[in-house]
Amino acid sequence: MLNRFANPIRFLRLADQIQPWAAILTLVLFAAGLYFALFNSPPDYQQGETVRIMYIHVPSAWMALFCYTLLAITSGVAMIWKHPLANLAGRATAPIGATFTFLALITGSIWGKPMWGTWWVWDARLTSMFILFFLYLGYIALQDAFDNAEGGSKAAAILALVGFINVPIIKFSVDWWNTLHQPASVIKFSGPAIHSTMLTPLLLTALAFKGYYVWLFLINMRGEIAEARCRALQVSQIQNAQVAKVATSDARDAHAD
Amino acid sequence: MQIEDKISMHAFMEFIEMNGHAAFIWSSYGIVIFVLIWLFIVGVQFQTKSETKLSQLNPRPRHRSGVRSERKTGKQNEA
Amino acid sequence: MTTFIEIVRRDLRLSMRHGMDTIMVVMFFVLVILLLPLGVGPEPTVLARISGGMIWVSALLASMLSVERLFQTDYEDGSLELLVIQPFMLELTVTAKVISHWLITGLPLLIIAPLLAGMLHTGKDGFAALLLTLAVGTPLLSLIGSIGAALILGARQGSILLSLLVLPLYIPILIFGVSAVDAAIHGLPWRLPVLILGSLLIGLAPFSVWATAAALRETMRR
Amino acid sequence: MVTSSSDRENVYFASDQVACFRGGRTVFVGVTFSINSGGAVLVKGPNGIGKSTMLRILAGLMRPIYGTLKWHDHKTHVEPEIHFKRIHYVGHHDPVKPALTVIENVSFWASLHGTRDHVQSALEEFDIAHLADVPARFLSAGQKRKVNLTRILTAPTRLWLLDEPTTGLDAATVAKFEQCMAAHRNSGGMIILSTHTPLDLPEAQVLNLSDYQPEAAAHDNLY
Repeated sequence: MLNRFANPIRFLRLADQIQPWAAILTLVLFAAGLYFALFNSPPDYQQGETVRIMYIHVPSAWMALFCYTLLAITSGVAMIWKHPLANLAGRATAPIGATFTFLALITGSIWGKPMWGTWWVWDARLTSMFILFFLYLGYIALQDAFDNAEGGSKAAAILALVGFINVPIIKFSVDWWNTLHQPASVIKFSGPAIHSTMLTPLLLTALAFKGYYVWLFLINMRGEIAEARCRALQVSQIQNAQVAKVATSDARDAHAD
Repeated sequence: MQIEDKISMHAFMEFIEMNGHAAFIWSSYGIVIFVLIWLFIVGVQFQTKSETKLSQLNPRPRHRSGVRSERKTGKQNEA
Repeated sequence: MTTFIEIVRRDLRLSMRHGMDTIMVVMFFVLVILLLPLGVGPEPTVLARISGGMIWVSALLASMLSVERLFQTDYEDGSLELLVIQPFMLELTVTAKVISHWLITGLPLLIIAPLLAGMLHTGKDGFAALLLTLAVGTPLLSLIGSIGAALILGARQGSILLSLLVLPLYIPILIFGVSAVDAAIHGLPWRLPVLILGSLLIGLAPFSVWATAAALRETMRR
Repeated sequence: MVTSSSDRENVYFASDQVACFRGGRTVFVGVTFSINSGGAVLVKGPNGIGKSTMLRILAGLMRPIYGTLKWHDHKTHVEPEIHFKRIHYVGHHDPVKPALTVIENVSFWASLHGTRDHVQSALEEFDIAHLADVPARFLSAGQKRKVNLTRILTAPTRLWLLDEPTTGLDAATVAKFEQCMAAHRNSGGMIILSTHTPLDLPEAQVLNLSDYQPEAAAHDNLY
C-alpha cells in the first residue's frame, strides 16, 4: 500500500542510464561550441570580437528561463498530484537556474562594457533578467525557511507558480518602461538578423548547457532523495525508540505486579 | 622553419589578443566555465555527503548503481 | 454574504480598537517622503520630476510592511485554523481579509497622497493621475502582498523573506503607476497605463486569492 | 482493533484505512473505525503518536495520504464546505481576540455558522455571562478556554472534534462540560476527542493509535 508513493528506486535506475549519456553529450557539445564560438566564427562587423561573449550570454539567459519554466512545471505537478519527487525536482532545479541567471547577468555586463561603455545598462532584457534572479532567490530562500522540508517545498511550489504567471507581466512592463525612458537601445540586436555562422555556436552552447542541466539535475536529485530518506529515517528511529521505551516500561510494570 | 613559427606565433598572439577586447572575452568565458565547474562540484559533494549520511543511518544494502549486485551477494554469503 | 461582512467588520473593529495599524502605515509613508528632499535637495524642479516615482515607491513599501501582519495574529492564536474549516469557501475569507487590509492601510495612503504630492510640488494635473493609479494600484498591492503574507507564516525571518518574495511581483504595478503619473505631469495622454493597471487588477485578483487560499491550506498541513 | 459492530445504514461517520504522512514519516496506517449518532470515540496513545494529527485529519485540516473519510458514504474531502458545516473543532489554541469583548468573540464565530440567537444561552451554560462585556485580554487561560468551548455550543453541529478540551479547566467546569457532552450525544450528536485528564465518556469506543503504527520496513521504500 505504501509504495503508492513514487518509488525512488525506479527513478534512480533511470538516472543511472541517463547520467553517463548526459555527461558525454555535455562535454562533446561544449567543446564543439567553444571551438565554433572562439575559433571558427568571424568577428561581427559592428562589435568585432566582443560578439563572442554573446555565444555564452544568450544561452545562459535561455537556460535561466528554461529552468524557471521547469520549476513552475514541477511545482504544478507537486501541487496537483502531490508527487513527492516533484518537490525534490524543484529543489534540485532552482540552484542551477539561479546560477545560469547570475551568469547571464555577469556576461551581460561584461559584454556591455566594450559595447556601451558602462558595466551596467538598464536595458530591458538585463533588467528583467535581474528581476528573474530575485524570483529565484525568493524560491530558494522560502524553501529553507521552514523547519520541516516538506512544508518549505510546498510553499515554494506556490511561489513558483505565482512567479511563473507574473514573469510575462514583468517582461511586458519592463519593455514598456524601457521604451518610455530610452527610445532605442544603441545596438538594435534583433534575433533573426543573427548571421548563420553565428547560429551554430549559439545552438551548440545552448544544447551543451541543457546537457549540463540534465547531468547536474540528476546528481542533485540523488542528493535530495538521500537527504529526504535521512530525514524520514531519523524521525522514524526517534519514533521507534519512543515506542520501544513505552513497551519496556509496560513490560517492567507487568513484571513488577 | 623560423618564419612559420613566427607567423603561427603571431597568429596565436593575435588570436589571444582579440584585437583589444581580450580581457572581456576571456574573462567572461573564464567566469562561466569556473562557475559551472564550481556548481558541479557543489552538487557532487552534496550528493556524496547525504548518501554517506544515509548509509550510516540505514546500513542495509542501498541501491548503488553497479555496486548493488556484488553488495547483495556479499550479504547473502555472510548471512 | 453576511459571513463576508462579518469578517470585514471584525477586522475593522480589531484595527479600530488598536488604531495603530493605520497610523503606522501613514507615518511610514510620510516619513519616507520627508527623507526625499533632505536627500535630494529641496529645489522644486528636481522634486517635481521625481515626485511621482517617489510617492509610488513609498506607498508600495508602506503597503508591503503592513501586509506582513495580515494573517500573522490569526495564525498565532489559532483563529486561522478555524477559518480554514468554516462552512464557506476559504477564498471568501481571504477576499474579506484583503479588503479589510486595503480599507485599513490602502485607503489612508490614498487620502494622504495628494497632500504629499503638493509638498513635492507635483504639477496640478498630476494629482488626478496619482489618485487614480493609487486607487487602482493599492488593492493590487494588497492582493499580491497577501500571497507573500500567507507563504511566510511560520517561517524564520518572515519580514525579510516577505520583501524578497513580494517586491519582484510589485514591479509591474510600480512601472505602470509611475508612468501614468509622469505622463500626466508632462501633459501627455496617461489613460493607457491606468487601463493596463486596471486590467492587471481584474486579471490578478482571482489568481492571487486562489494562491493565498492554497498557501493557507498548506500552512495548516505543515 | 476497534470493532465496528454498529449496523451499516445509520453509520454517520466512518474512517477507512486512513494513513497519515507528515514531517517526512508515516504517522499511522490503516486506521478504520465508524461512529453513529450518539456515539463517542476516545483517541488514546502516548505523546507524539499522532492524536492531534488524527483529529486534524478528521476535521479536514489535513488530507490523509491514503484511505477515506466518509459521512453517510459520501467522501468528506469531495465537498469540504459541507463537511465543515457538520463539525466543530477545538484545537490546542483558543481563538480569542484580546481586543474584542467575550460576547463579540463568541458571536463572531457563531455568525460564521449562521446563528446568532444561541449566544446568550451558551454564555449562561458555561456561567461566563457576567464576563460578556469584558475585553478578552483580562481573561485567564481557563476563562479563554471556556469562551472557546462556548463557541461550539452556539451553533449545533453533528460532530465535535475535541483535542484535549479540558486542559486548564477547573473541576466544576469539567463536570459542566461533561453534562454538555452528554446532552450533545443524547440529541444525536457525536464526539471524537483525545484527552490526558480523566473524562467521563460513557460507552465510548477506544481508538488506540499505538495499534496503527507502521512497521519499520514500511519506511524503506517511502522515498
